[in-house]
Parts: sequence; C-alpha cells; structure tokens
Amino acid sequence: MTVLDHDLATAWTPDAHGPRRDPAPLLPESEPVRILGTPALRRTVDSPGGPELLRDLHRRLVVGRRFNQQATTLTKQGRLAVYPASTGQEACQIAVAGALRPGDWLFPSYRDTLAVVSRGVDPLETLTLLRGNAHCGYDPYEHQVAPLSTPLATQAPHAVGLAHAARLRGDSTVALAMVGDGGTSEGDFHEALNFAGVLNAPVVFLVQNNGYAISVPLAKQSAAPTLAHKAVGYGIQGRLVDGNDAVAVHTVLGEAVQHARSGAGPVLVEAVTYRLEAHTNADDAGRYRSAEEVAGWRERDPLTLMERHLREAGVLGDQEVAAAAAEAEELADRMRTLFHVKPELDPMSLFTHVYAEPTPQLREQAAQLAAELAAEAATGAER
Amino acid sequence: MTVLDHDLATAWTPDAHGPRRDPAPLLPESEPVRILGTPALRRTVDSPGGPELLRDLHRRLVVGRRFNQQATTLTKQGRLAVYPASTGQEACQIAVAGALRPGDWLFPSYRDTLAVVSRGVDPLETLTLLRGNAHCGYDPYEHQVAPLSTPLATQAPHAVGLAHAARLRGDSTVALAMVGDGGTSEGDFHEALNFAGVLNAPVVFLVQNNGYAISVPLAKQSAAPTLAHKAVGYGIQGRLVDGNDAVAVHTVLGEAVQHARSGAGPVLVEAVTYRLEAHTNADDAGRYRSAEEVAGWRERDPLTLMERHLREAGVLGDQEVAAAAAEAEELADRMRTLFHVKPELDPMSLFTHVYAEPTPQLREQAAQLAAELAAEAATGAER
Amino acid sequence: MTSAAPPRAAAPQSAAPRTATLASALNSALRDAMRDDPSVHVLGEDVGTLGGVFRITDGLAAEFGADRCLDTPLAEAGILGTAVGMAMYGLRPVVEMQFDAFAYPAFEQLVSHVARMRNRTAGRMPLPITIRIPYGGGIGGVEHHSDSSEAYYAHTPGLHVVTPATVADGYGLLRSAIASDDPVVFLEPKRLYWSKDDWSAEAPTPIEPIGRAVVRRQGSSATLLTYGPSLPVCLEAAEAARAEGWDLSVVDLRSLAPFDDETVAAAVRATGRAVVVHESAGFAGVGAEIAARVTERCFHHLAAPVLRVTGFDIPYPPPMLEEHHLPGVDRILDAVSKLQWEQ
Amino acid sequence: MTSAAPPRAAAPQSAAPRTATLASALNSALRDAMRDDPSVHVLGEDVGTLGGVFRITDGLAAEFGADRCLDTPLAEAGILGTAVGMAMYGLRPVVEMQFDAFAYPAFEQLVSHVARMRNRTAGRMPLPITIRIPYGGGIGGVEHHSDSSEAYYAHTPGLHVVTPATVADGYGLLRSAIASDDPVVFLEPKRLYWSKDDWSAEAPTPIEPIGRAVVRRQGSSATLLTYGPSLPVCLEAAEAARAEGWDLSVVDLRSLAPFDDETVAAAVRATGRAVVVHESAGFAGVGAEIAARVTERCFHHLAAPVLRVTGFDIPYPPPMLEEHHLPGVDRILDAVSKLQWEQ
Ligand SMILES: Cc1ncc(C[n+]2csc(CCOP(=O)(O)OP(=O)(O)O)c2C)c(N)n1
Ligand SMILES: Cc1ncc(C[n+]2csc(CCOP(=O)(O)OP(=O)(O)O)c2C)c(N)n1
Ligand SMILES: [Mg+2]
Ligand SMILES: [Mg+2]
Repeated sequence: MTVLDHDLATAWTPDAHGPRRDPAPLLPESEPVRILGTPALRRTVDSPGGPELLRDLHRRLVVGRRFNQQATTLTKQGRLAVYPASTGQEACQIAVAGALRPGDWLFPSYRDTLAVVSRGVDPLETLTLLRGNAHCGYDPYEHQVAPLSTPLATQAPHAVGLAHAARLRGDSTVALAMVGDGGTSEGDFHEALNFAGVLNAPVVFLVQNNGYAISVPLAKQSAAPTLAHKAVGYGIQGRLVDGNDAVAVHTVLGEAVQHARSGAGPVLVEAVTYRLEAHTNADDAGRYRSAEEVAGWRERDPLTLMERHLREAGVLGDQEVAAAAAEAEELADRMRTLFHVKPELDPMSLFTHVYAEPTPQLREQAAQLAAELAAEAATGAER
Repeated sequence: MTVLDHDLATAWTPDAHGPRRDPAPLLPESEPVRILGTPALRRTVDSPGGPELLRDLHRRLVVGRRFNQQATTLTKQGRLAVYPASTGQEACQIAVAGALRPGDWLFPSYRDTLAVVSRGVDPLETLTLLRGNAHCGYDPYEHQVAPLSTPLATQAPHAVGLAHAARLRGDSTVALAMVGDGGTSEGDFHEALNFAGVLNAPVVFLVQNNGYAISVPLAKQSAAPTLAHKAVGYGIQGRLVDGNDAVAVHTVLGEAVQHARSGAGPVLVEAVTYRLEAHTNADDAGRYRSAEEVAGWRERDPLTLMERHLREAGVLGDQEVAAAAAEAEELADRMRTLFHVKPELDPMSLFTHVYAEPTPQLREQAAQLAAELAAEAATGAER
Repeated sequence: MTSAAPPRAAAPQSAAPRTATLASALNSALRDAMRDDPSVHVLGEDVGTLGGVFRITDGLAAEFGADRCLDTPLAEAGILGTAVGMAMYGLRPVVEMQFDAFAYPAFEQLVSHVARMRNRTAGRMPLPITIRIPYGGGIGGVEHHSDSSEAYYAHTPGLHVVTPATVADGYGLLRSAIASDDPVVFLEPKRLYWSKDDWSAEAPTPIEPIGRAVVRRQGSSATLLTYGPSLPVCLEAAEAARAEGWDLSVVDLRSLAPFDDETVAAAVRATGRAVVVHESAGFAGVGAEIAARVTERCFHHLAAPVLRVTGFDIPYPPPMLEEHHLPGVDRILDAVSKLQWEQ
Repeated sequence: MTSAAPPRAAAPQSAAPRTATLASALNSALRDAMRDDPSVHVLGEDVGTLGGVFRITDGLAAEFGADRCLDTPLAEAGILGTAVGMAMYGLRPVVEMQFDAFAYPAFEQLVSHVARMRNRTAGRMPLPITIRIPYGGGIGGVEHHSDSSEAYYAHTPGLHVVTPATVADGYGLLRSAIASDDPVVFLEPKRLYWSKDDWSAEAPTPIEPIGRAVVRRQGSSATLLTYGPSLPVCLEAAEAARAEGWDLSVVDLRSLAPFDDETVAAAVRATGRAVVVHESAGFAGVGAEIAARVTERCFHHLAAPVLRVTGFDIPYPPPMLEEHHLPGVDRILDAVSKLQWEQ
C-alpha cells in the first residue's frame, strides 16, 4: 500500500495539484546572467531602440557615480551626518528605477539613495535623513517611494502588503523591495517572501549581494548555494544576475517586474556586486578586507565595464561620454547649491506629526517647549 | 571580458569554492521516503536485528497512541487544562526518541509531549505544563530535553546554539528541534536554519507537516514545492519522508542525526503526516476540515499501517500485538494513578525562581503574599 | 478614508435591548466597520474559516470573502508588516494577534514602523491600523497565554492604546479604533470575552471617542483607578468596601494613551485618596505612570500616597496559581485600608 | 560556573592611575572576563574582525579566536536564541546588539525565553546571558540609532537591567553582569563611550555588585534621581543650581532592576524634594516607577510632588533637533524651581 501524493494534495489544499510542485522552474540560473562581453550585447545593439537604451544606461551610471561622490564629499564638509555610498553598485541602483513604471512602488533600504533619486525624488529630499534635519524628506506618494528603511529587511513585508492591496484593488502595480545580503538573514525577509509566495503578490525582491554586511563577509552570513536559491523555499522564482553589468541587471529586473505584473508570482533577484567604498564614511573597511580584493573589484567597476563594452560595440563615443559627464557635473553642482542653504528647523515640529491630532499630553509638552524657546529668545534679545 | 565566479569566491570567502555550491545534493527526494509497502521493508526484515527493531517500533506506536488517548481522557475529567494530541503523528513522535542517543538534546514544540515521554521523561512531569500546576515539570538536564516550547519555532535557535556549544566543547552531541508546518513561517525558523548552516552545527530540524496550523491548511501557509525544499536556501540537506510510516521516519531521522553527528552539517527533515484529532480538546476541527478528509487519513493511520505491514511481513503476530496493548494499558493505568493525586501547590513558589536570589522588590512582594496567606489561614481556622 | 464613520442605522426589527457578550459586541463592531467601509480588511492567524480562536471574527470571511478576512501564514511580524503595506496603499487593516505573548514577534514592526510612520513622513503616510490583542490572565491559560503587555505599548510614542471593559465599550471603542487615522493597539481583556450585559447588535451603542475615561462608580472616600480586566474586580471591591465604611469611586480609564488627565485628576481630588489597580507586573507598569501623574497633579489634595495593586513582578504563573498573582478584592481592600485614614 | 569571579590581579607595571574611556573600560571588562572564564563567549554583528561598530569588542577575536568572539549572521532573534542554546549547554554568552532599536527583533526571545527560563524550569535551567545594548541619543544618530528602551526591559520580570554612567562602573558592572547567573540587559550610554576618567586597565576597579545606587553628589535642597546618559547632565545642573541657591544631591541608580529603594529613599528623605531625570519618553517610562515608588515610601517627607524631566513622548527626533528633546540643564533647573520652595 502506498500513500499517494495525489491524496495528500486533495486532502490539504483547495488545489488538486498542490502543495507539491516541481522545484526546477523556480531555481535560479547556475551562473549570473551577463550581457556585457557576451553575444547578447550585440543582439541588444541591433534591436530597435537598443543603442539608445544602452547609452541611457551608461549616462545614468555616470550620473549615479557622481551622486555618490558628491554625497561623500558632503559628509566631509559636515553637510551630511553620514553617507552609506552605493559606489560600485550603481548598476543595480539605476536599474531599479528603469524597471519600474510610474505607479509601481519602490521600497528602498538605507543604502539605496541613488535608486530613490533615480526614480525622480529630489536629491535634497532624499538625503534629508542622512543630513539630519528630518527623517524622510520626501512625500512617499509623489513618486511611489517608501521611506528609506534603516531597520534591515523590515520594509520587505511592507512591499508585499502594498502589492497585495494593489492587486485586490485591481491595479497593475508592482512593488520592488531592496535588501542587502546581510538583510536576507533577518526573520522579516523570510516572512515577507513567504507571504509573497502564499498571496502570489506582484512583488520583486532585489538582493544586492555586495559581499559584506558591514564587516561580515557572505560566507559568515549564509551557506546557501546562492542567495537566489532561497526563492525555492517560498515557491517563488529565483534569478541570479551580475550586478555590475548594468545591461544584465536592467534586463533581469525588467523581466522580473513583468513576471510579477503578469500575475505569475513574485521573483527574488540576486545581483552579485561589490561595495567599493567603506560601509559608511564612518567605517574603516581596511579592518576587514584587503586592498587587493578591492582592487580586483575596481577592475570590474560597473562604469568601466559599461564604457569599455559600449565603446567596443560602437554605441558610445567621446561625445556621449562627455555629455554624460556634463550632466553628472550639473547634478553635483545642484547638490552643492542645495546643501549650501542651511536647513530651516522648527523645534515645535517635534509635536506636529506624532498623531493626527496631538494628544493632551503632547499639547502640554509642546507648551513647555514653546515657553522654553520664548524664554531663550528673550534672553538672546536681552544680550 | 567576464566576471568569473572563481574570482568572486576568492574575493568574498575564506574558501575558494564558496559561496556558490551545487544545490542538487541539498534538494530533498521528490517523493516522501516510504518503507512500509515497499521492497525496503523486506530488506529490513531480513537484516540482523531488523525484526526486533520493527516490533519495537510497533510496540512504541501502540503505547504512544494510548498515551494520547489517556491524556485526552484526562482533559475530559478536568485533570489536564488542555491537551494538544499528537494522535496520528505517533510515528514521528516515537522516531525522534529512537534517533537520539543519551547526551543528545531534544527541543520539542508544545504538541510533542509523546516525543518527550518517549525519551524517558515521566508522563506526569511532561504534562505538568498542560495540567496547569507548574510550567516545565521536568529537569531538562535529566534526559536532555528542553522545555516544551509554546511560542512557535522559538526553540529552533536554541537547538542551534546548544549544538554549536557542544561542538565547541568537542562533544559529539546532536540537537533535534521539532517544528510544525505552521511554525516554519516564523522568522525564528529561518534564523535558526541560517545560523545552523553558517555554523555547520550538528542539528536536525524535524518539521511534522500535519497539513494544518490550527485551522490554516498548508496551501495558505507556504507555496514551496515541499517544506523540505527550504533547506537549500540555507545550504543544508533537505529530506522528505512519509510521516505515517514509522519505519521510514525512524530510518530517515536516524540518517539525519548521523549526518549531523558526523560533522557533515545540519539536516531539515519534513515528515508528511496528519493530525487525526482536533488542534486541542478546545478546538472544533469540523469548522475547517471535512469528515471525508479525516476518514481518508484514518485509513493511513500509522498504527494500522504498521500492524498490517508487519503482520504481512510475518514479523508481528497476535502475541506481540497483545503484549503491546498490555504495555499500553499499563501506561494508561499509571497515568490515571499519577493524575489521581492532586498536585501540591505552594503559592510562595511564585517568587522562588524568578532570579537566582530574590530581589528586594520580590522579597517585599513575597512577604505581602505570605501575610495574606497567613490571614486567610487564620480566618479559615476561626470558622 | 472616513475618520469616524457614524454607527449603522438600527436594523428594522425589535428595539428592545437584549443581552450580549463582549465577544459578540466586538464581532459586531468588526462587521459593521467592514460593511460601512470597504477599505477595512481583517487579517491574522485563523481569523477566516475558523473565525478566530476566540471567535471574534466569526462569520466575517463568509460575509465579506477571504480577501477581506484573510487567514495568514503563522508569522506575526509578517502579518503586521503586510498590514503596514496595505495601509500604505489606502486600506484600513485590522490585525488580530492570537494571544498577548504572540504579539512579541511583531514588536519591531510595531515600534519601529507602525508607531513612527506618520511622524517619519511628516504626516504624509499615516497608518490607520488597528491591532487587536486578547490580553491578560484569569482564564487558566498555560504559559504565554496570559501576559499583560500594555506597558510596552503605552510607553511607545505614536500608538494609541485602548482597552474596553464593558460590552458597550467593546463595540464603541473598537469602531473608533478602526475609524482612527492613527494606529491603535486594541487590548481585549480575554477573561471578559464571555461577560454579558444589556446590549443589542441591532441598536448598537454609539461610537465611543478614544481618550476619555469614565467614572463607573461615584464615591467619596477613595478612588480606584483601573482598566480592562480589573474593572469588574474593582467594582466588586467597591461593593465589599461598603461593609468597611468606605464609599469608593471607580474610574475606568479605557484609553491608556492618550490619557484622560482631566477625569482622573477630578476623581482623585474629589476623594483625596487613590489606588491604581491592574493585572500586569507593577514595576514600570502603567500603574506607575498613573500614580506619578496623579501625584504631580493632585499632590496637595492627597491625604496619602497613591498606592498600587498590581500583579507581582514575576513571569505569569501557571493556571493553578494564578489566583494568588491576580489583584483580587481582598488585596484591593488591603490597599485601601493603608490610605492613612487615621490622619 | 563562578557566580562572581574576583577581579584579575593587577598587572606587573605602573600602578599610577591613568585615563581611560568608558569604551575601553568595557573592552577591558570583556577581555578580563574571557581570560578568567573560558565559558564566556561573545557574539553579535561585527564583533569579531571589526571589533564592533563602537569597538567595544576590539581585539577579542584576535586574542581568543573567532569561536570565542563570533561574527554572526545579521539576525538579532537568531543571535539571542543561539545564545540561549549556548547558555543551556553551560556557556556564558555575552551578546552585542548593535544599536538600541536593533534589539527589537529579539524582543520575543528576550521576554518569552531569556527572562523566563529559570522560572519555567524551577531554577534548573538558568540562563547567564549578558545582553549589551548601546542606547540613548545625543550622538547625532539618524532614525533608530538613539532609542532609550530601558522601560521595556525594566518592566519584564526575570531580567536585571543595569546601566553604567562612569568609566569605573563600565568595568565593574559589566564584570558583575557577566558573572551573574541571571540574564542581564546591560545598557551602555553610547554618548558616554568616549567620556574619560581616571582609570587603568592594569589596576581595574573592583567588581561592582548589581543593585546598588550611588550618591554622586551630596546636597541638601533637593535630589536628582538619574542614570546612564543623564548623569553628567544632572551633575552639571547641580553645579549650575548653586548659582540659584540650591544645593542638589545627585543619585546614580546604576541598576534599574533590581532597584535600590534604600539608597534612593534615604537620599530623597534627606532633602524632601526630588526630580527624576532620564532621556527616554516619559509616559510609562522608568521615571514613572521611580516617582511612584519614592512617593509611596517618602510621602510625608515630601514638600512637593516628585517631578520628572524626560524626553518628550515622541519618536526620537532627527539629529538636528535632538537638543530640544533631550533633558538639559535648563529643563532640570526649571523642574527644580517648581518644587514649591515658597511653602
Ligand atoms: C535590524 C537591524 N540590525 C542591525 C542594523 C545595523 N546595520 C546597519 S547596515 C548593516 C549591514 C547591512 O548589510 P547588508 O544587508 O549586506 O547591506 P549593505 O550594507 O551591504 O548594503 C547593519 C548590521 C540595522 N540597520 N538593522
Ligand atoms: C509565536 C506564536 N504564535 C501563535 C501561536 C498560537 N498557536 C499555537 S499552536 C498554533 C498552530 C501551530 O501549527 P503548526 O506549527 O503546524 O503545529 P501543529 O499545531 O500542527 O502541531 C498557533 C497559531 C503560538 N503558540 N506561538
Ligand atoms: Mg551587503
Ligand atoms: Mg501543523
């Protein structure tokens, strides 16, 4: 006598085919998807709109790099409290913005300021959190970007909930959540992917595997074959892509978003990349990784790769490179100007948005602060 | 130009082969392992000690079932506050005890009282929690059994920590944690498996997939091909076994424990089974599953299966069956006797084990209660 | 999104008040809120087909479909995190945590996101989420099924913390909580689920605004300040106190945050003596806040320090010992007797 | 397992006291505890190779190996849960949570297991775990990096909650915490990490027992009750108060649970007036407990209600506004001035 799978299935699930599914289609590719340096690049070049797309990606990479550099400079000038640069990860950052439509939602992690800016949010508003004058400086509803999430992986279930709600409303919205390799260890990552699988929510999880969580290398973070293999445990699609190949990330993320939008289910994309700078300006990366390792990755800098391959393919020339550089300088200029102005601070704003209406307790406390400020002002005026 | 995996590996990991590993060896079998009703049973029968093993498993199943029945009866008599029966899951429960050596540790979930008793813990001490006179009634160090864990999956990281500590000490201890299908959704389950993979801790996770978390069927809990497929995301071995086939569970769990003990790494075992009774005596299972479904599973009752197949194989006769039944009655008798005695309760014990030494605050509070009790006693005496 | 939908018009039939349990009033509140506002969604473990382990969501999946009353996977952080995302998209989620202690896995989502999202976004992204948590002891529950966790929530800025003690408030306050544009931790005293009172789902009580305490008994000797599961105990104690010659006021706080200083201070000033009563551990419990703020406000009206009768500072005991832990009538009267009457 | 190992013998060389930071004293305490007791293991995010983001575990992995000072995966519940299992097997784990708000994911493990395991097992399975948490604001940290979470822990029976404010206590109390057979939440005021004092790792201060407050300044007019990051502010306020004619006592609680009622009540009785000062939100904060219990014990010695100066009941503000949130000298003096001096 045998216990038939088929019996189990009918017993437990509304669907006669479940819960057992063939894992094969869910498993990621065994090598990261690459386009630069492969025949696929040529096909892109030859496709309609291909050269424009490639040049656009290049331009956004160049501008993105400049954004990272300028933000780092701002920390040195004391105009930002702290900056976690995504230098080296720009291919992932800009691809996110490219893969999403207006109406789609982005759920960035604390390092993903460039992705936020690429989606259209003002650089000053994006960097408010790191400047220190406010928490989230932008209106999440303006460009459909959730606040930068500092507690790691906690924004992943938000993306699932939003995608689920949108689907219930009949909208074709996709939500994309960004998590680091370290963030995949958190319980919230697991719960988000599991909910996504069960709800079949139109959500894409992008893991930027940059090899480190601050000082902790991937091998101490996970023993998985790849992080993309985690997808199978949730019955969702796993994808693996070279995160330094801007064309590949753009392509794979685009496919993932399309997969989710079509109702085919969530996707987990692992982009293999590297953080070229320290964790933040406050970190000393020399304590945990070698100069040789960094040098090796500098050779695979997403910008360098892109420029070299596009030049080789004949879609990029000195003129485009110069134009991109000029646009980058413009952004940097704008950032300098924006950050030159001291932020206006209103201490009384501490009480404004704790609740829809301040509680009686907060009204008392606000009155106390107001009195203190008035007294200070009076003392100041006296002097 | 290509980015070589090999380069990534040397860059990020101490090990030139990591982090990419071949997932194939980690994936579970596509069908649950079965022995009853397959040629493998014959091989067991013919192996040295085989018939004794089989008869022993049968005997323990029969005794285990009786344990469940008697405990359920005790709830009806008001002698247990609540009882979550493992009726239908006895093959898993007894296999656990069989797979572990003395010195190994068991981390049971709230339903796993039979596994605890099978490991040698006194039934009265095991059931204290559910009787309501104390929390954990047994000394965890006596039989190396952690307290029954009510918050789901929270005991899984404990098992990892203990296994890790034992390995650091040079002991050959294995820890086995039991989780339900519902429990696999919790963040703690994920974090435990991830830590286990990274630390290569000698730990086995047994998921008893009984198809429901209270009323929620598996299809609403997980979209994974099987729960055992979750293993690959942690770089550990997944196994799938028919949880109603006592010989198969015994075999697979034994292999898993051996795998872990040998240093080859953790194992996740999914045992496919069914809870024949309601969630607890307080639950009304008719609200969420059909009589037909239950009837179908009754036909695959682990006891019935075992008896039928062992009789067919000629290793079990009326005499053994009667002996097992007698032993079961003996246990039931003993339980009735044990539970006939009212538990001794000492209200002052509330303060004894909050800290190694009571704090001044607790001493004050204890004095208050002592005074109340004295006053009550005086009033009682007066009357 | 309505911020305070009116109660539903009374149903056609009999207007005569009938008896109802707190559980059924909560169920009515959920049902009426879902009928009035399609953006109200219920989610949690076993809330759908089963109707919840306490049956508070009974019948909702049948009436509104599985999407509006969703059986989720077993993961509390995931449940609350998903609700956050749903609220971001304009829904009004009502989350059920199965028991007090099983809300702890969602603590980070609650403290770091739910409580702060409005503030973080300067008011642009409010999260109108109601988090229902059956709490407290006295039902013979085994470990982890009897925690009183209100202090954790009351201490967290950005949350409202509400707890009904009567059938009518079960309805009225839950309607308010769901209609609130702020996140509300709605603590349901599970041992009162089966308590009954005159109340009818056909003519429900009006919505009770959040933030107002109510004097349940007017007395002159001393004031008992309490909430949730301890209200009936305090009322009983007040009756028993008459034999000792004390005429006690009893105040039901109903909302721990915001706190109704006005009602509370007035009630304490009127008697000059007060005892705070709650089940949860006393140390750094909500009772400490109440005692401290009452003293700040009423110092010169107080003939004695504000005393506290609370659970001991111990893990919740096993069922057979819980009676010794829970504040009972005698312990309350003991405290009242210590209010320095001889002065 | 030793329950209170003696401090290590002084090293050969110079006995002259030198200057040290709180951070380095904490580092010495960890190192000495690991040298004295091989069962002491450190684990957490970035504690190994990096030595922790605040460098408190600097050099430990180099001296004791990666197994004794373990870089874990990024998952706080997993870290604490793993530590529970290690403690069950006889190790004495010291866990680092990277920042206050990042300890919340471990809340369930802490409340439901760490705090209760000894009680649950009738004393058979104690968990001698130290949970180090850098806490509080004033360092210009962005969101989630400046929480004061002590009230959550102090309200949880089964935990000790300790917080040093001086370099010497950093060493002495951390040694005690690690040697304790009970779980200790060890809250490190991160803005004092770089504060300096006369102290030398070669001749470390003796181990400080847990549970004793200390009077840091003896005065006669009123008593400031405080702990951790607010101690230096209170000492400064006491200096400034002299100009107003007030001579203030300052009590450093050091241990929130257990609480040193004796020292505190004596200090308050001596002055008849008291102000509690802490950074965390005031509502249902530890200050409420202090005010309530001081009032219960010293009612007739009090000339005025015990007042509280605390953080506002708001999510911790962005760095550029934190100065307005944090209790400062002026706010403390304001409170002192309200202690009804005219009576
Ligand atoms: C819940 C939580 N724990 C700890 C931290 C502190 N922390 C900030 S960034 C970081 C490392 C993140 O690593 P990864 O997820 O790989 O992202 P990356 O920094 O590489 O972009 C840590 C531990 C945090 N922000 N949230
Ligand atoms: C953290 C937590 N959340 C919720 C519960 C309440 N609860 C007790 S048993 C149960 C279902 C468990 O299902 P499963 O893990 O499949 O185990 P089974 O009951 O089938 O043995 C739930 C939700 C709990 N005990 N712990
Ligand atoms: Mg990383
Ligand atoms: Mg189950």
